[in-house]
Amino acid sequence: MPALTYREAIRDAMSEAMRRDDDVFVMGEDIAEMGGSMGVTQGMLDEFGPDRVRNTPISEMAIVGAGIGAAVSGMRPIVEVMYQDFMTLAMEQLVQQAAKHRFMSGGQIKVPLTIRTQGGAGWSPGAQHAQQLEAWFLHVPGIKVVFASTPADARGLLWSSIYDDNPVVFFEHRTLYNLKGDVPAEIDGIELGRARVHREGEDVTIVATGRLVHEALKAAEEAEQDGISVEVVDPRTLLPLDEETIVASVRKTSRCVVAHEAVVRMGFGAEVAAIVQHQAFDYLDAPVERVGAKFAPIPFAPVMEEYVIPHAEDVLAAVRRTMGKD
Amino acid sequence: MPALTYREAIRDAMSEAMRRDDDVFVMGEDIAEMGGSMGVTQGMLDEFGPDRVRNTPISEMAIVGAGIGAAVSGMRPIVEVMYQDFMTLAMEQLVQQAAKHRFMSGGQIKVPLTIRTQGGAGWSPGAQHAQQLEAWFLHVPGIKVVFASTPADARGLLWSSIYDDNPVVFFEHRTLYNLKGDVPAEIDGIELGRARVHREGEDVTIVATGRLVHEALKAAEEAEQDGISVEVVDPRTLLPLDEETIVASVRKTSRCVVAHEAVVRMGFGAEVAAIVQHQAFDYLDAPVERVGAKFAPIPFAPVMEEYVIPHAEDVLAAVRRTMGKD
Amino acid sequence: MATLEEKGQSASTERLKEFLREMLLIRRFEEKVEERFRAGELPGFLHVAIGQEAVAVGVCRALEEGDVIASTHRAHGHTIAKGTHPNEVMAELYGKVEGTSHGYGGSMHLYDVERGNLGANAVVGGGLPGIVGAALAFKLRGEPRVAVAFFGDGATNIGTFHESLNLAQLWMVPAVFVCENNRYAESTPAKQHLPIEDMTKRAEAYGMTSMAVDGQDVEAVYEAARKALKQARDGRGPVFVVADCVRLSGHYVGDPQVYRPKEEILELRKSRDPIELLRARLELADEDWEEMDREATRIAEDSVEFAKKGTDPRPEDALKNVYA
Amino acid sequence: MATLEEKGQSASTERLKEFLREMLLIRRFEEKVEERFRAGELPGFLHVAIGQEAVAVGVCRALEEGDVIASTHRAHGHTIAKGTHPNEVMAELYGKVEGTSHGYGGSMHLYDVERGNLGANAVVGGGLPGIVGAALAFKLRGEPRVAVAFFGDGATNIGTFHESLNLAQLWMVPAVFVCENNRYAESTPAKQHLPIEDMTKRAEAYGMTSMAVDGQDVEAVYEAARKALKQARDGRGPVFVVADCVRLSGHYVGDPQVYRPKEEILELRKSRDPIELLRARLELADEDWEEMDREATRIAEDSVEFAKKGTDPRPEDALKNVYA
Ligand SMILES: Cc1ncc(C[n+]2csc(CCOP(=O)(O)OP(=O)(O)O)c2C)c(N)n1
Ligand SMILES: Cc1ncc(C[n+]2csc(CCOP(=O)(O)OP(=O)(O)O)c2C)c(N)n1
Ligand SMILES: [Mg+2]
Ligand SMILES: [Mg+2]
Repeated sequence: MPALTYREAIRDAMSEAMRRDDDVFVMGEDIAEMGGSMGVTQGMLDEFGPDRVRNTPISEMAIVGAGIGAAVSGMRPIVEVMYQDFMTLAMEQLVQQAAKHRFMSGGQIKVPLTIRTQGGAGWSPGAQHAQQLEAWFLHVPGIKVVFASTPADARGLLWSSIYDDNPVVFFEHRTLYNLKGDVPAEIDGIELGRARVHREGEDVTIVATGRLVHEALKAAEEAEQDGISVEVVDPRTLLPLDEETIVASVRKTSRCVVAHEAVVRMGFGAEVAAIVQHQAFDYLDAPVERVGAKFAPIPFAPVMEEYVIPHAEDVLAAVRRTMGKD
Repeated sequence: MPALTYREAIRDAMSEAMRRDDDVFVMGEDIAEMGGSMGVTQGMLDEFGPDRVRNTPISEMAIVGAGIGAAVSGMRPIVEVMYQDFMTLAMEQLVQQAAKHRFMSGGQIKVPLTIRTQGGAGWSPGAQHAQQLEAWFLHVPGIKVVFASTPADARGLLWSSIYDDNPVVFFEHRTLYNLKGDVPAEIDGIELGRARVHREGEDVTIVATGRLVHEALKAAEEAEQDGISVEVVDPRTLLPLDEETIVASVRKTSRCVVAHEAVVRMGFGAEVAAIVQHQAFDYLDAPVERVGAKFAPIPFAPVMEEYVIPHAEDVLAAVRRTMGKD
Repeated sequence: MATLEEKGQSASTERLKEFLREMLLIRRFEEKVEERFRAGELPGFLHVAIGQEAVAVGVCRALEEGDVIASTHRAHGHTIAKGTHPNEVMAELYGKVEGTSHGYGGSMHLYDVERGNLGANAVVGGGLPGIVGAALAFKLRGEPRVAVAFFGDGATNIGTFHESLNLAQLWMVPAVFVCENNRYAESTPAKQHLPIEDMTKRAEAYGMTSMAVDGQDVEAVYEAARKALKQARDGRGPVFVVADCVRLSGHYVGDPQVYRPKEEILELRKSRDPIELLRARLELADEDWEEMDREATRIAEDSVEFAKKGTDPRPEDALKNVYA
Repeated sequence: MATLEEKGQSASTERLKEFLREMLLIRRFEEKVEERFRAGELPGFLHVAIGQEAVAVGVCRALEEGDVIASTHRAHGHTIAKGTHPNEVMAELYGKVEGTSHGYGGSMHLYDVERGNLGANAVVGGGLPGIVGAALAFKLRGEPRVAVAFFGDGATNIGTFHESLNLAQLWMVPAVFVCENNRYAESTPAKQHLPIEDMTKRAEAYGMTSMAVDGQDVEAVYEAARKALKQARDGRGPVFVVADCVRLSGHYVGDPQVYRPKEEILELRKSRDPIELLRARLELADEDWEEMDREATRIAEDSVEFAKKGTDPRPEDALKNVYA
């Protein structure tokens, strides 16, 4: 098994798809010569040339929309939106167009478009470059939402996203790009809508996404010292959601913590809590606990930023609360 | 008590604020001569003139942003966004600017801006003119969110929104404009963050917003025929949320249904369910049930539209489920 | 599609008659729409393009096989001109399975992908970026196809317009942007939403070729569209076409137009109706005209009959077509 | 603020020396920023405006009391030129309570409302609509104030730019739009993001007055800004000012600029450094220059010392200032 960083894994999926398939191309701000603001597309201009690795003007709406038009016309574009905060500029095209074209046309059209974007706090980028907005897109029928937390998942899920016939918003977490991990020798898709159980346990289920998967795994290890056995589930695809795996896990453990970096209020955790309390009502020994950012924009000063975003210790505290140990 | 329609109540709040206070003005597409696409601002141009009742170009981003700049500079603008679907065009200004200015400036700035918008299905406007997006804004610290369901609430809450020093997104429901109801003789604010208990009951609490308040009230009456006593709570302000009233109600009734027109997945109901299962865990006799639009864009054909959006019977069915009667 | 055309030569009388026939069909169709809406038969809300038929017909007739369009909230004319049968359009307005979008779309979301209609759009400006993307796909694949966006003067104020034209010119994609300049955005007259008079200036910000044309003169529109399409197709860059035209009806069906002087409408109806203008110019014999009119009326009436006999979708079909 | 100025007369030598002093201060300040960032002391990411000091100083010196600005991700120069003490700016970069935004903002969110800085903005184009709104407030209240937006060439491609200029011109609000045209958007050279050469064309789409000015010549900038401000203040409409300038550093601090020929940078440093140009023009005696330089360096160093001695916010302060 070769080891790749999360960054390389993403690049690998794109490059391999572009080698195999002329219809795949990438566009975005500063993705060509510079290789993207996170270095994800580095080297791709040299391999594929400027027709297929396209620097764009600062026009988030138009580049997402051009991706839609190209997708509708038979291509499989990958559009990079530099920070997910800038998705706020492209919501109309994504929500009113990409998500609805197929439906409004009564099935005449498909939109095989992948939007890659990234974000996440923990390095003081400030309030306009750090929020996590994945929850919004779960409220939009017609879109799929992926959030990968490991190199292997990133590669496999991106592959599936590119070849999916629907618009997929693919979230990457800024702090994971240098994370190294094994990937299968042969690139292959990972079915969208299948969770990964990172670790099995008996007492508490943590459902975590993105960076928080790693914080959850740390918390799980610490909990083990206390004799609490924790299962960690990463849904990986937030829409469609593998409710079955999550609910089965909670039915087994009877406790649930859901953890993400996004603001708790109206975050993905709300949906998970709502599903779990519904599907596992008779199994729950404690309320579902939610872990996420406190209710504020992301502050600049590191001490405040640290305070706002969640860490392993917050996950651990939530786990302990579900065990009645706080 | 005079009776006003929901439309008149909203107009009354704006007009009265404009009479009392030069800093208040309204702008939006087609709000002047035409009086707004829903007729809400009818007659206001005549009373206040074109400086204070401003027709704008079709530039949702800029008009929301101009509202922000004017608010920061001491005005209290009211911006009408014709359909909430077009909020997708203004998300950057709302989420990156309005919601964060005060925070990013360390408290130097305030943004007393009101964004009025409306929407809602039930009359075949089609997929791009009918969705309910209030849930998105609850995920955005720095914004307040109001959704009024009666003339009295609309007037009082809009008054408070105009005079609130924060950006408020004020949702109106398309199908309620002709609803008539009593309002207090004297205009007065209704505190943002206070729920209204529309009807008291013992067995089930329905938390409902917008049009669904009225559907919930219908469902409650029908439930009564079956001997089920239903309490109906309208939070009215979704952010900040009157958790206390909701939780107290559920602790009393031990059952909860949450109902809105927006898509269930990741809708406001998810947040309510997550809160209720947490704060009333030991009181709940049944899982919180969610009622909302089925997972699809709003279809055009009336039979399909009818099927997708929720009605009193869906609320009633949910009530019965919580009672173990389905 | 313009298969008969001889390049570089202006439209023959025969062709102009065809144009007239088609414009008249659109007119009679939309009059039916107004009538049926008033009768309470049509759900939702509707926008007719009465007065603007020459733009739809002039542009669409200049298209070649494989070219695509994106339309707007005012979509019936474009859709019929692009080749969708009136029956299918009317059935869509009635929300029937036989409709061009099978009842999922409605008046503002007419799609007919097989005939190159990538969709009408109820978001002002919403269709433009997609047209740039379609044109990019054609360019990347080396296909001699052009993508055309229709939109109004009001749409030139939205950011999407700016970003789309900029991108199209920057990448020199084969796109044509057709602005139907009826000098109203809903109730708002141009002087309240546009700081300029000469709309071709909008293209200067991108260095894009622009053309102004009398949108009430179908032949002029056709000629301009042909030129624009040729430039785009030849790889010489996109073109912005401003067609000055008039909206002879309200913004939406039922619009009392309180914001517009009655005389303005009457005057425009008298002097600027593109169908009357062409009819006069062709010096059509009354009986030819009447036959043409009868035919158009019949097709429009048939479409209503067809639509009414159509099948309602099943309620649960609403959950189909959310994903591919 | 330009209180000394005599209307209609070009900047005196004395004033030019002041400009030089201020430009040099910004330069030394930003060099410190680069140094302290490389030393690992500054969190987040930073953009310096080295090479563009003449625009910040030329424009801000032409402002009058009560005028306001909105800045960009590249905000230190504008902020200092608008009157915020370097100590407060540096303290903000260190995330301290003494910072101009009390540690909530950081480099890309410098606000100083008291001094008319309505905020730097990390969203390209994000500050423009707010400036239109501020100008509208001034106009509605009849105040003789002007609102000024700074932004880059890259920002002219975003829809927000288009909508803002359109609205400003339509409503004739007292706004001035200053485009710092350094011909790069991050790594992307103008030819890859702009389909036009002459940026003043961007204003033609709105019929807005535009001016081009050499952004490396502080006097020229100052004069253009004065003219623009006067037009806006007098109610004769907003102005678009294109200042051609050069970015002598990377896009962000630490940018290896792989996308840019080394010679280009070296050449620009030699020939287009606005500080060197002004110094030469003023024929400053070496000792005068050195004194000026020592003073600027000292202020920059002091700011670091001030910042380092600053107070860290308390973690839980993060939950303040979310609402008023
Ligand atoms: C983004 C957006 N804002 C507002 C509307 C509401 N609306 C529908 S049509 C229209 C006017 C459009 O004017 P124009 O582009 O000139 O087209 P016309 O109606 O004249 O054909 C408006 C404001 C919309 N559909 N989309
Ligand atoms: C809407 C948006 N898209 C992308 C970015 C990332 N970004 C930051 S600065 C920049 C380049 C801006 O170029 P320009 O406007 O010319 O300003 P300059 O950096 O040259 O001063 C980009 C792409 C952003 N901050 N905001
Ligand atoms: Mg128009
Ligand atoms: Mg630049």
